[in-house]
Amino acid sequence: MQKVVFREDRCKGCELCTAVCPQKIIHMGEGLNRQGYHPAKVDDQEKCTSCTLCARVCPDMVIEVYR
Amino acid sequence: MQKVVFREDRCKGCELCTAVCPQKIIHMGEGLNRQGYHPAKVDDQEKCTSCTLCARVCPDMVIEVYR
Amino acid sequence: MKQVFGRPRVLNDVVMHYCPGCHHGVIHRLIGEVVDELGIAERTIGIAPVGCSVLAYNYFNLDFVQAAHGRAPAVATGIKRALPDRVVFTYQGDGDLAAIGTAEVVHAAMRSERITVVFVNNAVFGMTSGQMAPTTLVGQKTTTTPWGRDARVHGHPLRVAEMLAALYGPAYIARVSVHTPAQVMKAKKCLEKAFRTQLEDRGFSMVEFVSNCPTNWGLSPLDSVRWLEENMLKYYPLGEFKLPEEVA
Amino acid sequence: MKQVFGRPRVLNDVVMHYCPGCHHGVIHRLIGEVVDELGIAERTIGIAPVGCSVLAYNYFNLDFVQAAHGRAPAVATGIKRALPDRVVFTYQGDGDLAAIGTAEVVHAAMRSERITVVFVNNAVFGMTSGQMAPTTLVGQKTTTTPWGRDARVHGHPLRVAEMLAALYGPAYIARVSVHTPAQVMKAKKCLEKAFRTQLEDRGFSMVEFVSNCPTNWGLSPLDSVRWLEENMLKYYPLGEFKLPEEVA
Amino acid sequence: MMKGNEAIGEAAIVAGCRCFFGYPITPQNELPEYMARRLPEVGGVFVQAESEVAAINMVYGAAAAGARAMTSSSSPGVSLKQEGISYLSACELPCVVVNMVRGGPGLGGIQPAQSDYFQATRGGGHGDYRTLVYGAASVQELVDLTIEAFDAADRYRNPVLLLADGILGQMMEPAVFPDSPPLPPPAKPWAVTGASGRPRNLINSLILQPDMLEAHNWRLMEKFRQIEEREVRWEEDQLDDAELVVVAYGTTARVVRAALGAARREGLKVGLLRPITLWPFPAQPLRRLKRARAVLTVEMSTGQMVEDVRLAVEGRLPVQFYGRTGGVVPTPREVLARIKEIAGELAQEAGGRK
Amino acid sequence: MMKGNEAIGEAAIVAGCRCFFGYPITPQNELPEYMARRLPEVGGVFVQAESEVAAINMVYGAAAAGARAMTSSSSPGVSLKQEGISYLSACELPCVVVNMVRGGPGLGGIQPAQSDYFQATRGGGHGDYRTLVYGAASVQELVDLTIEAFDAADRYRNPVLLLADGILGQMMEPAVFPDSPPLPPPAKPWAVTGASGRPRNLINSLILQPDMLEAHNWRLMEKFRQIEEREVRWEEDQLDDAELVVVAYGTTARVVRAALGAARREGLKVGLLRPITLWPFPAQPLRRLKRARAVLTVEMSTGQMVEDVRLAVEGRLPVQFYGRTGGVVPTPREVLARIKEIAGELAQEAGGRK
Amino acid sequence: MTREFLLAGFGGQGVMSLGMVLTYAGMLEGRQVSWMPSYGPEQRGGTANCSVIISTEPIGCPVVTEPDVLVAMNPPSWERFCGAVRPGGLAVVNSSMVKVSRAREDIRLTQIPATSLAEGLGNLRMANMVVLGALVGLTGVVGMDSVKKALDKVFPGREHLVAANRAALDKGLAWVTGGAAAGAAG
Amino acid sequence: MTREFLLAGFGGQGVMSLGMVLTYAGMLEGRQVSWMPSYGPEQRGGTANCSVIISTEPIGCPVVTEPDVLVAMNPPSWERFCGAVRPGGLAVVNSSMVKVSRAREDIRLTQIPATSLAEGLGNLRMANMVVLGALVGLTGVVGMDSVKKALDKVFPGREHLVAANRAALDKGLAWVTGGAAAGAAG
Ligand SMILES: Cc1ncc(C[n+]2csc(CCOP(=O)(O)OP(=O)(O)O)c2C)c(N)n1
Ligand SMILES: Cc1ncc(C[n+]2csc(CCOP(=O)(O)OP(=O)(O)O)c2C)c(N)n1
Ligand code: SF4
Ligand code: SF4
Ligand code: SF4
Ligand code: SF4
Ligand code: SF4
Ligand code: SF4
Ligand SMILES: [Mg+2]
Ligand SMILES: [Mg+2]
Repeated sequence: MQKVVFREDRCKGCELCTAVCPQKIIHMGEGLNRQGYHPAKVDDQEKCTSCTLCARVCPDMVIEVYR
Repeated sequence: MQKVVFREDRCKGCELCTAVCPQKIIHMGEGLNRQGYHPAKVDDQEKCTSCTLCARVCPDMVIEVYR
Repeated sequence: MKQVFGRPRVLNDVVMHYCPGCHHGVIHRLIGEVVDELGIAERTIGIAPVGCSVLAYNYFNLDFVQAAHGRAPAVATGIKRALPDRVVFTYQGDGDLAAIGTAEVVHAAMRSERITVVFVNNAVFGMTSGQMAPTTLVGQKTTTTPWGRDARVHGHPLRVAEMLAALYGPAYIARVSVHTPAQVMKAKKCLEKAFRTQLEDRGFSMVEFVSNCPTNWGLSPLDSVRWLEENMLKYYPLGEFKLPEEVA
Repeated sequence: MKQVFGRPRVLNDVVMHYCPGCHHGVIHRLIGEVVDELGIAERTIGIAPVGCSVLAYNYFNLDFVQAAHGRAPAVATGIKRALPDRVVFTYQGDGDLAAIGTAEVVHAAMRSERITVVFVNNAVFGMTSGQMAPTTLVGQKTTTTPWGRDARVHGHPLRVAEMLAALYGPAYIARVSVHTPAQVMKAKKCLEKAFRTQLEDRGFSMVEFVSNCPTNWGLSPLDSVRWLEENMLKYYPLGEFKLPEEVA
Repeated sequence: MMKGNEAIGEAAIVAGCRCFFGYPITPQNELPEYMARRLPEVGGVFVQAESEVAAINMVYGAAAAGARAMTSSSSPGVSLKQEGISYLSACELPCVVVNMVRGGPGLGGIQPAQSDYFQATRGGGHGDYRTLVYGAASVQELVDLTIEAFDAADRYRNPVLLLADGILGQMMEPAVFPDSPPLPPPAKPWAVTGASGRPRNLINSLILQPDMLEAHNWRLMEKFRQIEEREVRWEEDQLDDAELVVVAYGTTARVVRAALGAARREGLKVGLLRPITLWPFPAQPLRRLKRARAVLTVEMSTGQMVEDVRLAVEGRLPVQFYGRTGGVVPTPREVLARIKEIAGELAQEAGGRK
Repeated sequence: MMKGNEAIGEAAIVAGCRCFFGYPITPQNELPEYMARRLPEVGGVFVQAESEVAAINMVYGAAAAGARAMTSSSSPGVSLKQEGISYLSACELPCVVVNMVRGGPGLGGIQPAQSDYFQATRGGGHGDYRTLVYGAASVQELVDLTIEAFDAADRYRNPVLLLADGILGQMMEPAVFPDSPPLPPPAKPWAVTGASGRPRNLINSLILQPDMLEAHNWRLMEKFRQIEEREVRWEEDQLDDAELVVVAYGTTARVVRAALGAARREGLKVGLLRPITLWPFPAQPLRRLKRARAVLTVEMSTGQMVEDVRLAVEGRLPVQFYGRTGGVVPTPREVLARIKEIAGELAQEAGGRK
Repeated sequence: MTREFLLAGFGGQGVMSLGMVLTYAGMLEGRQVSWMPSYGPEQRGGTANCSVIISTEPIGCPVVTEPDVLVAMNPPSWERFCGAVRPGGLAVVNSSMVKVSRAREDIRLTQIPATSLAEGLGNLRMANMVVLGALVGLTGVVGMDSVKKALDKVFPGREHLVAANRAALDKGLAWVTGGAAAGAAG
Repeated sequence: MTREFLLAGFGGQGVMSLGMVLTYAGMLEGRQVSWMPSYGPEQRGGTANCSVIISTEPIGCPVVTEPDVLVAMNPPSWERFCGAVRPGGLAVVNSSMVKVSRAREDIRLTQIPATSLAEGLGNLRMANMVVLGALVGLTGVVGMDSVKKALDKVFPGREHLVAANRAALDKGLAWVTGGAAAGAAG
């Protein structure tokens, strides 16, 4: 199950989320999304603690967090 | 000799000077001046100490003080 | 599993036009969360004057008024006086509130208008592409201070929270930032207090957000956050500058 | 015997239009004395915006500019920037400076414009016959507050000296009165400091005069002085709020 | 009997205005002062704004919230409201703006003038917009037109201007007040009142796409065309047989009317056209004149409305102008003299032709 | 080659302008930004004011002090300057005000428009005053007219407006700058510079006595009459044999000129009158047309200059109007279509008459 | 028939309410009326004046510049306006304060010691009503009944004031009609 | 003769300076020229475009809506403007980024892998000059000499940049004229 869901097409690739994740599991994807940005991603959902920090600093409401 | 000179036609009869004279020698005249006000007067020039207090509060620069 | 974080209900599910990493988006979300939590969406009216956030009306599912540059506090006064039981907030940039709109915000504060001002201080005119704002830091380069703001020529930046806190009128004044998750949480608390100040009829409330403008600062979003922390926060200390007196 | 007190040279020997007992006259004289004593008459430019003192230009034998209501600090900025070695002062009422002209004075202060603002706070719009000013005291009756200023509706009065002193920009801010000879002397000292601040290029200076308006207060001149002392001075404490830092 | 300024205030209250935002300026102070006393009595709101700019934007807010809202000022203060009026028109917000015109330009004086005609009728603000403009000539008409102004503002969702001057504002004349407005204020489903039980409302004039802004502008223009068609108002006085037609509004029209009596007594065929709406300007009566041989425009300005007169007659008749300005009110005697002069010229011409 | 906005700035510096006071607004930001960089290099002063109101009043101060001073803005910002412009004119202070007009009313858009024509030519501010208004149609003309504007402002001691739009402000075209203004700035013995060695000077527009204010106003009017007489400027393009005369200024005139070529190639007798001064409006060339049978006014507005065209032709010719607004720039193709339509009607008429 | 009045005096002399009562009286008699104060900073100078027009026709400009009737309550008013009275017109002067120096041949002049008469009634502030009473007698433009009714309009609910005013009106009327009425009032 | 260009791409792709160099070149050849960027908030979206007109006659409106020549440096530009090209006109597409899907029959289409070619020159940012070189070859509207002189105007004092730009221009020209010049440049 996904603890953090990134709506990739909404991401603007600002990287703000990557800097605040205590688990350091957020990285920027390779491809470009519809808006032309490299979207942020979490592959390693296991490691996510659902701490919501990433979602709190994301300016574009890309991230939903589940627990 | 006059220690305080009141330019009576400039006086607007506001009485501010009367309240500050430590010698209490300023009084309002009976007649009306050109502007239609009862002008302030000092008859008892002797008593005047040339302290300038009256002149300092007069808004209309009516009063000249000599020593 | 249940959702522990998501989009506030009152925000429309649309792409916002802000640049990548711009804090306007975070601040929008916080307003959304507070409005949701206070349950006031159906009686809240927002006012967006000119600035990058002029299109804010597209993002909030609230009655909204677009206002002339700087005049949002006057417009808010008109609305609030006509409809005293509604919740009225303005969303203003530093060009808008601290330059052309100085008189309007000072007087709304003086009158203790029961409105909430959300003030986004990014030290620059964002929408018009990066001119000096009253809040631009000394030394900061902008398109109208090509050699950096010079205190001798342009003066020292305006600290709005401090200035308004010097007045009798306002009930709640705080300065917050959203550059870390912890600050985001604090900011939300302050914003909620500001709205509560209005709801409890205690007077004028303002929350100043020390914000960023990666585009016109010429920095990446992450660098802009660092720059904000190292420069902006020194001159613009965070905190609560005025709290409503307890109602007797 | 020699004259120890008389009309300042720079003041024209004409009847002023002010009402009996109005402090505007005293304040004019103090400016005259300071300009005379500093020997700056030939390089001083005065600015009179709208208010009872709009005709001030008739009383000073100085280059003068009549300015739009509230805009004197902007006009002063234009003059001073064009002619930096001249001495520029504005003479503004509380309607002019604290209502319509709020933004202009705040920003001139912020920019540290090298100008001197003479601010005459008589708690009322004098010229237009007695409407509420931002500085009208709570409870004070005016033609637009027929039941007295109500803090809930109109807010608490604006303390301009305190507000501007909260800014970084201004170099000298003082509040004085001229309701006793002793205060007149103190006021003159402060006014001189304000002009010196400008002459020494230290920044923006303002002297707020707590003044009277017997006509619109509906009091005799003597009663107006008493009312000023008992009411105005409580809310508007006299003193120096900001002094120029010593130039290094 | 009531002062004109106060009569406007009472009429506004009759019309259901409960929000007034003002800033002092002579010669209209009695109006905000009246509202400061009266509005609280009827549950209304009076705010003395920090400036005219703030006042018009408070009106904008209150109008957006669905209230009948009003502001008043005099010439310099009205100049400061131009951006706001442009916004109100762009956002289709109804309101009433009173200008008790005084001598200008600049600070000028405080005596009566009509030199803000251009500003009022051509939109002193930016962009393609118009405002309905009434020019009143008596205290009673101030009452009637104030009530009508609120009505028209709501009908067209547009600001309406009421022009008068210090004479009309300060004078007392008998005036009758109706008990209620002729029509109840309409519902305003577009107003921002909190999006409760309906989709949210938006008041906005930012339209970045040129084609959409253009469509908006033409839609506004269509509304203005309707106003031109339906709202134009004037009064005629002995136009039928008039060889000389005098055009004048407001205070000036009162003066001309006084001169007219004297002229008629001397056998001169003179008539008066008194525009009541300044925009839309009553061109119609000038276009269908049959016996007129000349038009004389009298204004308290150096010549502003005379352009509208010229536009109306399109060269078919000579258009003369007589103006006093700076606060000087023309006397019936001067106007009569001018009328006689022109009548003389016309007679000579006619003689010459024979 | 230079952007229009920057070219205005450089031209102002050539003209001796050393004081610029501005406030950001699209689409004129390149001008204040240029001045912020350039003025300090030449010992001048750039101040970013706290608002447009403050900016025009800083101009007022600097102009009073004898400096060549300038401000610029775009439509909503220019509305805010109206009180100030009225004061400047009343006090006879020279200055240059640039309006890079954008779509309105209200906040509107930022694309090119000509919908502030009324405001500019009729005095959006209060009182009897006028301002010389230039409408530029190329970057070179922005340069030339800016220099001329300073000159005329000083000559008549009155504000001068320069109107253009975002296209002219943003575009680059070759432009040649003179080394110095044609005339040196005149001495200004009236300026407030400190009353040293002369009687004091006073800049003032408060005149409480109506008769004195009236005298002042008529004196100003006499000056404005002189401006009308001496300063009216226009460009004619193939008017001599034109049966259809198109009137257009600024960007629109460029578009019309492109259409004109095509129309002529199709044998249509069309000419262009391009007003360079919008006030005073060039009525003369329209009054002495010989072969014209119709006039077409093309504007980026819903119809403003067309009133001046009507005033000029006074009903002697039919006046048609073609307008785009809200930021839409008409294309040569649309204009050509309209020209053909009218030409068709004229031909039919002529046919019918035969 | 149009009668134009210019009423002038010091701020406290009540010329404004004099004008207002006169105007209301005209209105009560079914005439067209207007009342117009001078306004603006000239008030600050101390003198005040108002224009009243009573007419059978619609009223043009309410500002009276060439009065049929001038009331001058104090010296500056007389100085300023005596020349403006229409030839054949009437000037009523408060002779308690105004010494008429230059006389005009072409107007009627009535000197009435209004302030002294009012003083006699125990209230200096009634001088204005004394003059109004005189005006009724001198001009007949309105009847005394209407004037007395008008008082209620101008001072609604202030009974004692109305009574005092009525007495002053009678005194003024009596003074110009030759004492009979004055005796009656006494 | 009038040639209208519309040059579009991402913010960083240098379409503005492409246009400016082209415009200067036209000016140096004595033609009437204009350059006009799109402006306003649409810039924030990421794409930018500018209009260039080179003509023997005075230029009307500098905004090109129906270009004779379109340069599309990225996909959104192609999507947005391909339909606007005048029938018989030319579209030059940066095929490194744009996949041309819908083809138009009535225009000429040149696909040039400008980004890759620039990469080959060691500087991605030279893609714009590669395209300009190609335009010289394809349209002949201005000569390569003028273009190279124009470089000095647009980048005054930045010698190294000018050299790199020249190389890119040559590469673009060579690419469209069939490799000979490219060989010479290599
Ligand atoms: C009267 C007026 N003046 C100027 C402008 C142009 N303008 C639009 S937004 C803005 C300032 C934007 O800065 P800020 O308020 O700090 O908001 P930000 O974009 O930085 O969030 C200006 C000057 C305008 N729209 N109206
Ligand atoms: C734009 C504008 N608005 C309003 C006025 C009218 N006005 C003249 S003076 C004044 C206020 C006077 O009060 P203040 O500044 O306190 O001076 P005071 O007369 O009390 O000394 C006002 C509102 C004006 N002249 N111009
Ligand atoms: S919720 Fe916390 S742990 Fe999970 S990705 Fe976000 S920041 Fe990292
Ligand atoms: S903070 Fe949001 S927008 Fe920025 S990179 Fe992360 S998910 Fe994307
Ligand atoms: S100088 Fe002093 S003592 Fe003399 S009259 Fe004045 S206050 Fe009194
Ligand atoms: S203070 Fe001056 S004006 Fe007042 S009474 Fe004394 S002398 Fe006269
Ligand atoms: S310009 Fe600055 S403030 Fe505006 S959206 Fe972009 S980053 Fe945010
Ligand atoms: S009205 Fe008041 S402030 Fe004005 S002169 Fe009179 S007393 Fe002084
Ligand atoms: Mg900002
Ligand atoms: Mg005051």
